[in-house]
Amino acid sequence: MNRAQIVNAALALGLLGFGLVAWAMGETFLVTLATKVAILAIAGAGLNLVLGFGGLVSFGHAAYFGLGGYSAGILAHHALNYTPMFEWPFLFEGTTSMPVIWITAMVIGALAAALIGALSLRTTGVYFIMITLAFGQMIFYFAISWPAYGGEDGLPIYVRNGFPGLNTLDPVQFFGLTCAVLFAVLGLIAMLAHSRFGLALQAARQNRQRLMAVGIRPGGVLLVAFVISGAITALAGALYADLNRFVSPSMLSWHLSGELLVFLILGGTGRLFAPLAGAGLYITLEHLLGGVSDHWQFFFGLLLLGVVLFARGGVIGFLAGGKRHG
Amino acid sequence: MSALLDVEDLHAAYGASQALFGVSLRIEEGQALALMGRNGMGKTTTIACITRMMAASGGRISFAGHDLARLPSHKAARLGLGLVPEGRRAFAGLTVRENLMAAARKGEWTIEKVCDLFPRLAERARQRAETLSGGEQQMLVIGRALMTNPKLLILDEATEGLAPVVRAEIWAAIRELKAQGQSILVVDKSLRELAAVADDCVVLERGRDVWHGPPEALSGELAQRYLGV
Amino acid sequence: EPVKVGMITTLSGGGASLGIDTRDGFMLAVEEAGNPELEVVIEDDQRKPEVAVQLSDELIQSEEVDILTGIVWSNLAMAVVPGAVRQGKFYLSTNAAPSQLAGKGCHENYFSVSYQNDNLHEAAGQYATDEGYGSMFIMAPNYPAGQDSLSGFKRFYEGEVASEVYTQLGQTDYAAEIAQIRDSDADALFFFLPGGMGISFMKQWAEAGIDMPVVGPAFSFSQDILPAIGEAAVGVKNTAQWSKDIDNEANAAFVAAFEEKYDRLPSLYAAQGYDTARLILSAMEKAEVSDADAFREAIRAAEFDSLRGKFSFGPNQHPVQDIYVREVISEDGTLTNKIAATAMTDRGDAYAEECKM
Amino acid sequence: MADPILDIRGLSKSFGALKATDDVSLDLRPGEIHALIGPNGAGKSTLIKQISGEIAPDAGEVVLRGRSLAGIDAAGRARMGMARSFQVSSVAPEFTVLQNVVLAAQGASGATFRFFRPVMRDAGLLQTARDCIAQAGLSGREAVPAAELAHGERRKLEIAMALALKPALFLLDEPMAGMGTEGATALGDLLDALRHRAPILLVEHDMDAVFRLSDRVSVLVYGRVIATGTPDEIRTDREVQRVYLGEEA
Amino acid sequence: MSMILLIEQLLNGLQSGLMLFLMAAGLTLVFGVMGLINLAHGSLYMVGAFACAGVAAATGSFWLGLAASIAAAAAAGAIVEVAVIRRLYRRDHLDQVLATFALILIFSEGTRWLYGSFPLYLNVPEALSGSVTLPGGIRYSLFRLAIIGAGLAVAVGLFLLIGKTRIGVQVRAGEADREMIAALGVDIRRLYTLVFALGAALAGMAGALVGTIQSVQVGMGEPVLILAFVVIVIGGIGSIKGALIGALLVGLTDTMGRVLLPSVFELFMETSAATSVGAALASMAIYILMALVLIVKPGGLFGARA
Ligand SMILES: Nc1ncnc2c1ncn2[C@@H]1O[C@H](COP(=O)(O)OP(=O)(O)OP(=O)(O)O)[C@@H](O)[C@H]1O
Ligand SMILES: Nc1ncnc2c1ncn2[C@@H]1O[C@H](COP(=O)(O)OP(=O)(O)OP(=O)(O)O)[C@@H](O)[C@H]1O
Ligand SMILES: [Mg+2]
Ligand SMILES: [Mg+2]
Repeated sequence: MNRAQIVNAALALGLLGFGLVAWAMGETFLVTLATKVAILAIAGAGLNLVLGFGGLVSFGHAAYFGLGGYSAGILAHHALNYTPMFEWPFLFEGTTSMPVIWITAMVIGALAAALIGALSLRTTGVYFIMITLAFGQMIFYFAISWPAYGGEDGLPIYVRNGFPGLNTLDPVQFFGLTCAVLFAVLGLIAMLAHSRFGLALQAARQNRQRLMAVGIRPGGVLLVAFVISGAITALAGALYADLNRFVSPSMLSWHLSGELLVFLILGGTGRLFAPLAGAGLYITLEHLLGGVSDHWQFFFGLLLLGVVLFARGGVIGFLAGGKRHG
Repeated sequence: MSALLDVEDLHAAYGASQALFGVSLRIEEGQALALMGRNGMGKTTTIACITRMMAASGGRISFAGHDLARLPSHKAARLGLGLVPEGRRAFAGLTVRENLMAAARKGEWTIEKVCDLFPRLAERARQRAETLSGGEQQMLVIGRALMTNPKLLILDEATEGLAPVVRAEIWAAIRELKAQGQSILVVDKSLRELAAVADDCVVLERGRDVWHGPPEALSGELAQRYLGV
Repeated sequence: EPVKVGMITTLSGGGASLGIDTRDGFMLAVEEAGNPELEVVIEDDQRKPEVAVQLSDELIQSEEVDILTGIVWSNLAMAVVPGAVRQGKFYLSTNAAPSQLAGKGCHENYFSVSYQNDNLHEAAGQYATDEGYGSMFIMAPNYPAGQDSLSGFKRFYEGEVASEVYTQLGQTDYAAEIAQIRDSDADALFFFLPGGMGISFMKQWAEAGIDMPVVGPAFSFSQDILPAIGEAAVGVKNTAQWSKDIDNEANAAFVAAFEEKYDRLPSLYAAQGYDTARLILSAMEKAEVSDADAFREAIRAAEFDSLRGKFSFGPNQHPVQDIYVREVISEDGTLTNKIAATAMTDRGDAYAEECKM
Repeated sequence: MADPILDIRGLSKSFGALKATDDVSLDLRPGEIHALIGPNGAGKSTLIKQISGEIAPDAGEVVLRGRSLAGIDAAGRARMGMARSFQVSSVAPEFTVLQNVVLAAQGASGATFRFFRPVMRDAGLLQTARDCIAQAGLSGREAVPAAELAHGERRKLEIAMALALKPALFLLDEPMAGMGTEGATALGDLLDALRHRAPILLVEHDMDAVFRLSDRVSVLVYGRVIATGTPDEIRTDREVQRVYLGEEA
Repeated sequence: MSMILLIEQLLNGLQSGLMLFLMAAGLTLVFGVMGLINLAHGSLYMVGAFACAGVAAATGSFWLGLAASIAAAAAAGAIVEVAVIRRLYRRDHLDQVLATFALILIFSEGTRWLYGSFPLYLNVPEALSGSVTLPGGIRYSLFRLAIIGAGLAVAVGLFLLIGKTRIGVQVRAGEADREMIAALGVDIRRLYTLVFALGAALAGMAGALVGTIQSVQVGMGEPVLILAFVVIVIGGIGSIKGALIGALLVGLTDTMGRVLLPSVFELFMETSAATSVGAALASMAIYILMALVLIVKPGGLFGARA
């Protein structure tokens, strides 16, 4: 095992260990916190696919996160309130089954990403950042002022959705489920990164002209990555809605897009485990500092600044050294 | 009298991989030195150290009586180093005129004079550098280096990619500059042209200077051995 | 047996002044009472719903609090309250009281100590009717609270709505709206623009120099932001269930103590925080919190000296109270409010009937 | 005479008032090296870009093996066998030499949307890539990231990538620039051997190489072809001497 | 709607566009010209507003406050550049995102520490209060006219500085190839510090001027940040003219959207719903505008670079 692999293993075991120890000690809230880290890491992993590997800085990933969240919220809302969602072409009353919700969320995330991606990929660089932001903001404002599902007040899910064979209301079982999803997603991304598709994707980040000249259209490669990324982030959104038992437009806000970016950069862009490292560090710091001072954000800012200035390549780059994509 | 440029036992590395293992060379005022060697032997690295674009890991560099070791690169440049870098590096988004303007420092070289040397540039004055043809860009960066009115002009493959007529013109210009007393450090692959301007040659091999001497002496078997000619 | 209260409120970011006043008012009452049985844990929600949810999880799961309180904003309340009350905790609202929680979504463990969100707007509508304004220009941001605001106003306004305008949430420039208002031939303006939006609007309104009466709910004229608006606010009528000059002993003592302790005048939010704490303390006198039914009864009885004078709960556990019209005045160089009229007496709310409890 | 593999008919391209190429016609026949020379800014690179599909011509067409390429983009043309090197080296800087060449081999194979098998364990691609690296004279440098290569080595990498495309023809824009005498000689030998695999359209300012290697030479001046002929004809052409060769010939 | 009102609203749109330009001007310099992604731009805007409010309250003079806002923001900018930003030019753009995000937290919370959480008072100075009557009987606030003037002056100044002076050329050269411009003898480090401080000063001035007619409170810079980015990107990065036109377009779209969309929907909807739907669409309007511009012209309207 090289150093990067050791760091990755430590991160994975750290998350699992933290959750399980907290559970054993009866610290239910810390289990919830670990679950939150895992979910945000999934969302970050989705972003990492396009950002870290494809070099596309999407500043609108909250859109997919929020769409995933609303998929869960709306499906559950109809199921819990016994109000049919639609009656044609067949009667559909919503659902509280996680697998169904996940698939729905991923399909919706993928569709949105396909549409937004196809339009956005005409641009590059900073223009890409801003056009993705624009689409994110459109959806955000739509959600705020659309009254059917609560508008800015959001939509509560009174009971967490269910997963066959598990009691999702038990924090540790939900935690385990989320971790399983996280590791599956990371495994998928690792596999993608090493595949033919991954090679082309990483080449698209470095030199699109060259990719064209060897007969591969960067547009198609990037769009497929964008769609997969949107689906993964939407899945995370669905889980997040279940964690909070609540969805609201704040899941769609640019702050969230920004936070996902921050997780990645903090963790080390383009590293497989960056989202986990970044989200873990961020949430931990936020949680610990929150208790120390009213002005904790000031110190939090200083700490983040310290990380950028002194830990090149993010936390993982700092710990594992070497180049990214090694 | 001390030399204009005096490099002694220069060492340098890219991260963990060392590129220079002790390079020494001297250029006297008004002289031209040719730095030679096969691909990847450390010519560009040596120049990067002299211009302080890269920190040397050992050795001494003095220029015009100043120790360059601690200077930031703009200060080194202001002492009179004018660089024509490898791979052109014209400022892409700027126009030809702006490229020249950015580098200007007081002295006899002005935009007009540069345009006299390269009339092409005058024609393209308002075109953005990134849309210039390769050769036009090359002229531009030579002109840009001249605009700094350097004591020592450093040319790293400055005739790469130029049409033979233009190349001949540039060599003529270099010879002319030399004749006017301009000191020059030049890297180029054309032995014949180098021989006509250089007073002295230094050959690098795997980051070491392995041969010093006048160009005439570098022929036949020696050239074959060091340069593969 | 000790009672543990978890307060989730906004202490950082935009809108922190409301949370700080809520906390300070609440803690003033706690300290005055000096009851060692009452323990308070305070957390900052940063005005983000998901942070609020996380904090409520923490307070319930780790701190094992009995009562939650303190949320300023409706959207955060919607994120926290349904889950908290279903886990058997009490939630006492110091401010936000969205209609969903007053009607179908009411719950035996949920109490609003402030008002129902529509109340102040309804009172403004009533006042406009009483004043005989024949036509009104009404304006609010385009989000649920804004939409509720305008429908609340219209519920009691009998004149004609000249124009109904929704602004953007977070909008800071109102030149276009002000031009529309000037162009309309309305008798008066009603607006609901909380926080910074209200400050911006009032300054620009004053600059425009339009001579038209202005009515609004207290939010844009509450003590925490009046200084920032400045003289522009003087004379504006605003509706509230509390005012610094409500004449009773408890209120006078509160205003004095608050000014003494924090060196500023209390706002509506401070008063609501204070009343909430006093309500909890009164219930603690009568019942153990571990006996949820008894404790709930004790709260419902609302036997405490409210700053509002009289106070009781309606069937959906929202207040039944008087709502006043206040006028902004300048008092020795300090801007503050003074009661000008009573808009509604013993007002409950429009959703109580939907509540099946 | 064999049918041309590449036939360029009347390509024109203007940038504003400037006619970068003006009604250029040439062809490339099996087994030949056709050199394209001309003063700086004559439009050579612009012509190459029109052939490779990076920029669309204002008029004219490019015909490959009898088939017009109108409407086919650069990637499509690359897959049809147009291998190209750039005037300014263009590689994926973070990839190693091997990864760069594997990428090219993968492009040639046409199968990019495979998500599961690790590409760097694909024996077929690796074999192709290693062969091409050896032919370009970069053996031993497989694991070096392209960003860390010296200038001349990066040119060799471009050649290796072009080889990996299993090309029908090569479009090489100043491949010898910055190569060094020895490198240029070696590359010349390589090109000499390659021409039988696929013909080469060679833009080059290195006249030694041009006259040594090419079967035909075309001279482009101000966007127009002013002369086409054998190296000897071109060398002695007065006009070409005046505008391009100078006294060197 | 009457003709005169429509004209007035068009004027309002232009006015709000120029106000936006003023807010975006500093960012045009730092982001558009130096190529630095500075999320803390809004914080510098806030610093300016707070400095102005603080000094104006202490001295009673708005003009001293305005001077203080420029000085404070420039100083904050210079410190930030030297302490933080300078180390990041060679790094990935994304490191700049993270660092300046951290700066937002530091500035916001630091300001709260100094000034507390309550909004501050800052009002139009005596000399500029009240309104003038324009031809056609439109009454217009004097202070807003002053803001328009300031916006235009800044636009012209920036245009000359960036396009016509050697310093401008050198800064742009530094953006293209920092190492190379240094090797030509330009002290690009100091130059960047100066330009960054200038950008900060412009942000600070905008904060003071715009804050005067809006509210001065912690967090006031955030919406400005996004809007400023929108403006610059629509216009095309690096182009002052583009930023100005982008700002005017955004201002007009936003204002006219707010004014007209509800009436458009009223044609086929009941009033209450129409105003709400219209307003919802209006709040998306500038983002729709940006997306459309970028889909048609992926490098912005006047963008030099893609
Ligand atoms: N950025 C870099 N990172 C790592 N190694 C480098 C880097 N640049 C150059 N090298 C290595 O340093 C050595 C010397 O390179 P240098 O560019 O100085 O050679 P050169 O003599 O100028 O060659 P050429 O004639 O090809 O320009 C080479 O082995 C090269 O691989
Ligand atoms: N995008 C563009 N916009 C404007 N002018 C351009 C553009 N691209 C190329 N040109 C101009 O077209 C002419 C031809 O350029 P081209 O690069 O084809 O020359 P070339 O023959 O390859 O020259 P060299 O041998 O120096 O590389 C040049 O004068 C160049 O400045
Ligand atoms: Mg070199
Ligand atoms: Mg060319």
